Amino acid sequence: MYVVRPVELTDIAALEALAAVSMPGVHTLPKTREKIVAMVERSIASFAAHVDIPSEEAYLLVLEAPGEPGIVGTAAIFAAAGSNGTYFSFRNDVIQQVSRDLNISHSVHALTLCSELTGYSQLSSFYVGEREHGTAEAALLSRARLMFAVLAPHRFSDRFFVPLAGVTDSTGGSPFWDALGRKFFKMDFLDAERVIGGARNRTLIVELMPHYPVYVPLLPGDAQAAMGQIHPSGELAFNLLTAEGFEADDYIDIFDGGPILQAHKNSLRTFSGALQRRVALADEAPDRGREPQVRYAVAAAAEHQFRAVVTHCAALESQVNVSLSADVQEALRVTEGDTVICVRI
Amino acid sequence: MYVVRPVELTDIAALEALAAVSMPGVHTLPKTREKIVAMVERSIASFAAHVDIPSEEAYLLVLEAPGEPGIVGTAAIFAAAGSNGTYFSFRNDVIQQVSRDLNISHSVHALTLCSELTGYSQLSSFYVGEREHGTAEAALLSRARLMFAVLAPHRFSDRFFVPLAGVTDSTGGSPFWDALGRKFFKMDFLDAERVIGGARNRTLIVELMPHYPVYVPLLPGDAQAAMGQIHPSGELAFNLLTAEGFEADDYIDIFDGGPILQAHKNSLRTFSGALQRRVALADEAPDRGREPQVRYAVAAAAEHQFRAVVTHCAALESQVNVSLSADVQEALRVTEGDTVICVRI
Amino acid sequence: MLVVRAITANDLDALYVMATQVGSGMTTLKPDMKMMSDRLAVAVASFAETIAPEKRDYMFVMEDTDNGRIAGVCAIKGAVGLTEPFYNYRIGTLVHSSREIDVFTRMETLYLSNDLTGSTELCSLFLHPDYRTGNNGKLLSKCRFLFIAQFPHLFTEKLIAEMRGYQEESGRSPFYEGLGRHFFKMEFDHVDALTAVGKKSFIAELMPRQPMYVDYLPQDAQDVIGKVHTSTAPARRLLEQEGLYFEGYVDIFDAGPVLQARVSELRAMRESMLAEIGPVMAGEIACAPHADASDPMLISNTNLSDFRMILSQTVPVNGAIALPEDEQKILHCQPGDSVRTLTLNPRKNPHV
Amino acid sequence: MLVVRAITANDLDALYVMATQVGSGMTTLKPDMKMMSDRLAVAVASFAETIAPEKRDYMFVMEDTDNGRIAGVCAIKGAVGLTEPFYNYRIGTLVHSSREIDVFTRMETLYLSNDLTGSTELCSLFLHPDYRTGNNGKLLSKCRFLFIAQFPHLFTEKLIAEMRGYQEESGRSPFYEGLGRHFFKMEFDHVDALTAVGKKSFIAELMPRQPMYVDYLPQDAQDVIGKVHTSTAPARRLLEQEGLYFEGYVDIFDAGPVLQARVSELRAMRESMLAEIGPVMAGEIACAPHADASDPMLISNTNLSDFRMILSQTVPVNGAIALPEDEQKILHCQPGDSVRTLTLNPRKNPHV
Repeated sequence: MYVVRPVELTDIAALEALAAVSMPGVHTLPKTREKIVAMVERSIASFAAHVDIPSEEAYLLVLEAPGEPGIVGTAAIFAAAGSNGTYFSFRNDVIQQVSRDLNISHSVHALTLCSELTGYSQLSSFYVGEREHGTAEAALLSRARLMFAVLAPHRFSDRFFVPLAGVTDSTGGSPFWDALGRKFFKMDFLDAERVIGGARNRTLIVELMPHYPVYVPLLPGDAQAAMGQIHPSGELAFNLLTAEGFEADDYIDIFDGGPILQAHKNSLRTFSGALQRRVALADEAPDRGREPQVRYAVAAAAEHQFRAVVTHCAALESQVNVSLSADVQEALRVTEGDTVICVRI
Repeated sequence: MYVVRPVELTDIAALEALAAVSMPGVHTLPKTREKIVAMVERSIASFAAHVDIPSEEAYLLVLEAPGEPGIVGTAAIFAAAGSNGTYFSFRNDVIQQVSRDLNISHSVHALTLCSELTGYSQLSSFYVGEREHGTAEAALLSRARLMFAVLAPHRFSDRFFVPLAGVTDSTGGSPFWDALGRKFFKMDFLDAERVIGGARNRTLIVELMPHYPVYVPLLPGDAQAAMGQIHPSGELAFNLLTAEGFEADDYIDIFDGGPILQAHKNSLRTFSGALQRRVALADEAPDRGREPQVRYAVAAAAEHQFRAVVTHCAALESQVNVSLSADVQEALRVTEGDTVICVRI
Repeated sequence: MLVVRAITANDLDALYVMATQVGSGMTTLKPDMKMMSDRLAVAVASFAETIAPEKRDYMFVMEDTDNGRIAGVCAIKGAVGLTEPFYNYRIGTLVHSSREIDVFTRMETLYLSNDLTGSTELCSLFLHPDYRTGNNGKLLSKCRFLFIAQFPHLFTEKLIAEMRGYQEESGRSPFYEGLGRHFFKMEFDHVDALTAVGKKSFIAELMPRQPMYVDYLPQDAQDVIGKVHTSTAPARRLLEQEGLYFEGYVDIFDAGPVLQARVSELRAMRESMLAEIGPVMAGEIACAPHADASDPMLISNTNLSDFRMILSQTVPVNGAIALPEDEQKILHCQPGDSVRTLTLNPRKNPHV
Repeated sequence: MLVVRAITANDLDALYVMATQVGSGMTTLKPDMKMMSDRLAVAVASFAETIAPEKRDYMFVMEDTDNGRIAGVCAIKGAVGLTEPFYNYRIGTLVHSSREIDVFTRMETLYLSNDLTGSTELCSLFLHPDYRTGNNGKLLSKCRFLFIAQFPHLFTEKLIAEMRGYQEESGRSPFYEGLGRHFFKMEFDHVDALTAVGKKSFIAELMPRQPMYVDYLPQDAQDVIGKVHTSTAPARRLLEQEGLYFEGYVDIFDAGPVLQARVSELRAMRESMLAEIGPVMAGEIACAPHADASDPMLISNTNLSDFRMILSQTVPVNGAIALPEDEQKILHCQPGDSVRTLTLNPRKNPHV
């Protein structure tokens, strides 16, 4: 059975192996052993921490495949974006232009450098192996972050966002960058990302990026076309997140114009649909008759021992218990009478 | 039984009587017979219209008290704000100010003239008599507009907003106006409202109001204090709307700084909680035993014959029918087998 | 002989005939009898000083005294932008610099502004094609500086002149196509016509308000910022000789430059001199400046309501000028009267 | 006698001693031996022309030849803002007008700008209190204009001078309290000290970027925009005599004015003249301008690396100047050499 769980020190080698795989668009997964170790240690400390106000915590979850060593996926969530600074993005403003005298009415888009996403919780570093693409387990991995937030709301903001990598050409160039950031940074896209370390909270951003809105009609066609477009590698994440309730269109990345999905937790299906249930032992009989089976993501409701799996059971809306098989219970490290949270997946 | 229904030509005299009552803060209800007639006719035409895209329709609902002639309340909804122009408001932006070198981090609010609410559906003209204040019927009147939108979503935007009158002093002056609008309009608050006819979509707004963000710390204390504050007459509406799911804080009125509540329909309880049920005849016996009674707003699900009342019945979540007494059915002009929509109130 | 003089009510018909020659590109001189007679009435009231200085519009005509023909026209508006907003783009500089990564970027920026509100404006210059020879163009353009030097109290400290912006031969304005069209969604000529008749609220409604980096514009739009229409280049040079400079303001539609000056710094203010009509003492002739004999003088009377100016070869010496009788007559002057004098062309800079 | 001359490496100690006298309010002349010797090295390289013109910093000292004391200092920076952004507020005008309801509102606006990037700057003027008499202050301030007139090719066309802004007697800056404090959240002196040492990234981080209407500020902050510190008023007047004007740029912290000029329009550029040291022909004395006997001349040599300047009562006549021998000596000149001359005070405007 696939299990999602917090990263552990023993995963470092497996993460290094993953990092060796080319992952275009996943800028936030560290590539060097030193940085991987730092990220794992930070995650372990974050899970262990007692949090009053979300701050610099970063939680990294991994996906284990059944009967396999190593890990097949990663997904992270940062408690508060831009911690120790400001998270910059472009807000996609719409300006209504109306002249009654001239009978003109149209709207103009303008991109405004803004810091509104600062303090939101940020999902990032989502990656699953090719074999798991499109499976319920990929959905579980993405969602598990939000299930953890349901369990431990004090560790997170009420609002969440997810930047997805934007489109680049075959040489790693970005048409959006060429039309905007390059004019101020005077360097290539990849060089700029390298200089800034993928961050969006640095002083040099406020020093270099434009402070006045950029009127979109003035951008070249290819840059306009790239606005809000995802890198092909991000399609899976995009689909999972929009199905979850995240909205695109309001913000884009300041460097490559990639979409930034965002939502209030009340709009997210994991939050609105999470049910707390008591664990009961499932009948081992494979066929339970007329009761139709529904697929659920189930997570142990233990803040300091988070684990999640996918399983099938009867619809839970009008139940007080959830019946979990012995192996599911073992995977979650729960027993009868413990509490779990369940979300249809 | 109190009934909410669309305004009719025969209500004109009653509306004139209402208009004679001082209603501070309800700028949008016309005061002269000529304008009242125009508003009633516009509403009747709007209910009768076949709408593809929400446009200039304005729907006026009235509240009838049981066994009384005349009306005791009004509530309107405009299909698309700023129709034939742009609806202007101030967006309340928050700018994160961070200097790592100097270890400074604080946020500054700035008000930006914006047209984002253009095309949203706008609730307005909410008024109920003193006797009905705080009753379920007042809530019904406010909510009936959204129930109509649930029934006829093509007539409305996916987003709604409600401007509420801001604070004024005993002479009708507005501290917010004095700090901002007065500098550009060079006239008193009441004169400006008179000149502009309470509208927020006029060319002269874009000609006169500031185009650059107003940094809130630069405003005098009394103007800052007035931002987002409601006129005491608006408290009832404010409480009903925030309970409904509307959010304040994002926008304020450009003239008096009063709050503009807004929400996506998915966040509104009327939309998320509306249940379509078939009408069944209720048992006349007053005591139905252990089944607890719940209060519902119920509206006839007929786009061209909208009526709504408050009634009690068993919780409807797991029912297919709703049992309505004969007089409720009569008030709604429905019979057994018709469809109604019901929202807990 | 040509005399430039204050316009009079009698000049209306001649002015109208001339306006029919002007063609497009000059929005302030259209053959419209109503507009023209309204403007003439203001001009007459201006010279008569019966309206406030900021409302005045001093129009001058160049008359051929040989045949009474009107050969040209030009004007000075007391103040612009006091009834309708007067818009320009101002070109500013913003520096984006990060010491941390050693990047220093200097960017030009366009700011929508009404900074020139209240300025005195030179405008409406037109010389009939038959008279486009010799010094006639200079005489017509520069007469205004002598007028200002004689009556500086009538004007604000800031003097401006809007120059027609660059257009391709086809009439296409690269700046408008690169910027304005995105917001106005109409042809350049249409926009131009609307502003000519004072309809400007559409600018407030449609023009983007936020400062804009020039670098966002297409290269051909960037290239013509502050560049004049080919036909306007000579007029620009004349104004620059008199002390007007391009200080970074351009037209919001075609990016044509606005030239500007402080009135007190005009060449005419510094170099023009009064001289009394009469004989020059023999002893002083030796000290006369070494004027180039071919460089004529602008000479005007000092009478506001009947202002008249000519070109003359006579040079003033230590406050006296031996002006020929026929020139005195054309200026409506006589011996003992003061005239104001200024070399037509700037003298070489003496400082080196 | 007092001579103003190019600074030399030997002046470091004297300069340091003087800097201890300066006190607060002048951020560019602090008694810091490291900063000062770095700056002196740049100045020496500037006069030696071993660094690029835009990096140069020409420092001048005023020396009392009677006792060898250094009595004052001043400087010209080749170009500002090319390594760290140079910020100002520019005051613009926006008109809000609605014909429909007949409202016309003219508002002043503050724009955060780096427009003056690259300008040549006059700065670091300090005169020792013992020497604050007679024409000494004028000599020290105006020596820079004669230097610019002699070597205009070394400078950009735009010349600026930042003036200390208004403060109350208590040291409170009404402009800073009304604006900057809301964003910087620290004392004025602290902000001032940070910028003095070139730490400017906090401005980009904390300063509001959007144009601001002056009317939003408290009245006492509005009132001091462009107003100089009481102690700076005389210095301002001297610069204005030479052709610098307040053109709407002010300091972002205290709203002190920036005076500016086109180099080509400076009085020194228009009126200064070269003259050859030698006897004046008797016949030409009659034609000499009617100079006021009490109005002295600024006279400098024409040698960049050993620039020296004095005040003299000798007047040049038609390109020759009969300079006394002791003055020649102080200027390191001899008969046949050229000197540059300029009246210390502007002549009355000749035009009326």
